[in-house]
Amino acid sequence: MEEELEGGVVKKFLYVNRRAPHGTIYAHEALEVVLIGAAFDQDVSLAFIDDGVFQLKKEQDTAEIYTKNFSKIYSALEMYDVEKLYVEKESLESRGLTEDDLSVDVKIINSKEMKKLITDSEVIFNF
Amino acid sequence: MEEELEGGVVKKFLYVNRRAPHGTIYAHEALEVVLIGAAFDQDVSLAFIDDGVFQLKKEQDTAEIYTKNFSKIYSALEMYDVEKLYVEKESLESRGLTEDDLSVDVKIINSKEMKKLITDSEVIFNF
Amino acid sequence: MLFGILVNEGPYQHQASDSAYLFAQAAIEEGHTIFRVFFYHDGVNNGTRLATPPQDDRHIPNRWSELAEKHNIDLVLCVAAAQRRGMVDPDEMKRNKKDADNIASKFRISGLGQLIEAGVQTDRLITFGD
Amino acid sequence: MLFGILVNEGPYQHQASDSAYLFAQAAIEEGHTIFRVFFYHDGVNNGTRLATPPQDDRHIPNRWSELAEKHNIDLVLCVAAAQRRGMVDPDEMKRNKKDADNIASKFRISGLGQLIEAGVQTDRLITFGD
Amino acid sequence: MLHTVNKSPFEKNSLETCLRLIEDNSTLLLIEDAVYGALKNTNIEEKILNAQTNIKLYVLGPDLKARGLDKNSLITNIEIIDYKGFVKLVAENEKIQNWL
Amino acid sequence: MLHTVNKSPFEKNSLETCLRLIEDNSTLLLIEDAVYGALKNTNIEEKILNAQTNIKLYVLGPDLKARGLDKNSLITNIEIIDYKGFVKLVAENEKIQNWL
Repeated sequence: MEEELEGGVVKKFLYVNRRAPHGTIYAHEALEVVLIGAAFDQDVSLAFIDDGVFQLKKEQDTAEIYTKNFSKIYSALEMYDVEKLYVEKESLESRGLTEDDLSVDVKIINSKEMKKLITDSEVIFNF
Repeated sequence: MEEELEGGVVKKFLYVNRRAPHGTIYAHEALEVVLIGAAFDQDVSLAFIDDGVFQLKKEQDTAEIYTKNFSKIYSALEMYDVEKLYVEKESLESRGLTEDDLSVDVKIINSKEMKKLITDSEVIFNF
Repeated sequence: MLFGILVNEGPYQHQASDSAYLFAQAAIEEGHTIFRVFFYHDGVNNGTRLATPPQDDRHIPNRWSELAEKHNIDLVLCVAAAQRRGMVDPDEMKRNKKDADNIASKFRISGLGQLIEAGVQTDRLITFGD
Repeated sequence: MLFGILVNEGPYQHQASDSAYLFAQAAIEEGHTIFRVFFYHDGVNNGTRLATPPQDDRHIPNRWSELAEKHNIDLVLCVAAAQRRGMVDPDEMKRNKKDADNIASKFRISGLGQLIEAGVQTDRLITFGD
Repeated sequence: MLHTVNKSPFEKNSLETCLRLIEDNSTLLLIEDAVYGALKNTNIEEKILNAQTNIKLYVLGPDLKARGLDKNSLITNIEIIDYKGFVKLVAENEKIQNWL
Repeated sequence: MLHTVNKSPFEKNSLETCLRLIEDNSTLLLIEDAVYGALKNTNIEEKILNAQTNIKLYVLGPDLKARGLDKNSLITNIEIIDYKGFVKLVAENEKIQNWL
């Protein structure tokens, strides 16, 4: 415990995104956490599960509902050194989506691999 | 339309309750609407569908979570002349409940009858 | 036609208030009248004048105030729901001995009877929530 | 052990804040330390001092204030979430030119870095939400 | 009668319950996250196709567009309308049921 | 690893997703409306029974009691704990995943 209270500790952070964008603010405000968190030099991964995969859908255009189109931020994550984006294959497929529908480069993994990603993480944020 | 603006109009009100109690406040605050609404001399029915059937479960005791035990109010509804309580059979059965589990007298109806109840209503409140 | 609108969620967290606003605006443009917008549950939080959303985002409470001002719409926060959640007008402030109020322009606090009345007196009552 | 708690929903509407409070209380009784309770999303609404729940009901914001007072717990409202939702402390009031503040005792407003820090510095971070 | 659903059918049971309790010849409008229910090739597509034999389906265009979807993403015979179309549906139908 | 779920499995997909993504030998605690998932004779009972072969199941007693349920309402081999038991599970398990 002593060690964890020091400044230089690096933990494996996992952000689990399970909600569709726009219907609620969770996806948008989760992204704000990821951006701030990027400054803390932790080992960061993002997981997109269930309706969370819809966050990455290409060509979102919120002009007609007058909300912020935060979907553009996903493609900017790389600049913040947030590069490990994982999408669960089963979630994607049951929603009729393919990799081509996504706006950013991600690694598509199956449930078994997602299970391991979760287990190997140290601090998990759920939004 | 003219007629509807007058004082004496009686409409068929239906309160549709689809949420479990305690996890959210919807069931509780819906009941507050029913109680206030009872003073307006409308034709009132309550429908319990999906997790809404859990609202009527006997022997709820919120002492250990320190919230209000509003479940007692359901059995007092009769005093407010709110007497038409309908529970969907399919919702009850898929949740492992029977009529004996319920705290108040209700009419248990099947989906087909519930469909008709909804269709025959004029103003529907959803909580 | 006379419409009543029920909003059951607060601003920003859920799309409910956005959808209700865009519906109200379109209804007015189509020549209908909004009898009342009733804010229940967390919906009462739409009536705050203390919000400062980012400059490039919509200002949900102000947008309601402006629509109400322009089209004379009755915006009602449920008093019981408002008390639980800390939405206060000058009267409630005095009554509950608070040191501040936070209600925005054109909103008023009143009882659930106003919702029932909207159900009785309008041609259509539509609900937006979670 | 050092615990961090994240609360993502406001008072009363969801059980999240109740569960988080009872968990925090039990953790303290078991000899653990609450490093911080971070309120995000609608969770910031837990920090209002303007709520007046019915007398026979629990007072969620006051209960947090009292627990924090007694056990020296850091209660942090996310500034960005608070701005969207109208939660204001005296500093924010000045900065955003508001005419009132509404924050309860022992709560403070700060940035999301405080949440990340809780993730890094605690032994366990637990989330309560919808 | 007009029914609206606003929840993703992959996350919540609102659409399923609506389809169980909606009368034939009713109108169903999908708004907010419920527009995902109109997507083709999903694991609920068949439920929608079955429903279409008895009810008329609409989706709210602005919500569809916000989510990066368009006509090509959808099951056939679903009509895309804007907020004015939404208002018209409410005016045309004497009663409304909102499945939240 | 400790997993918690707080949603009714009849309303939302949180429990289902948790069961899909939980490792064998993990601990699962049902709180808030998720306690309904521990009921016997439901249409999801079999999923729970299957899960029990690989994971250890707990429910939060205060939430159970609030909903009018007790040990007799539940599937067997589910342990009922109080908030102190909840804290102990969090302390005992190095990692936590909260399915909301």
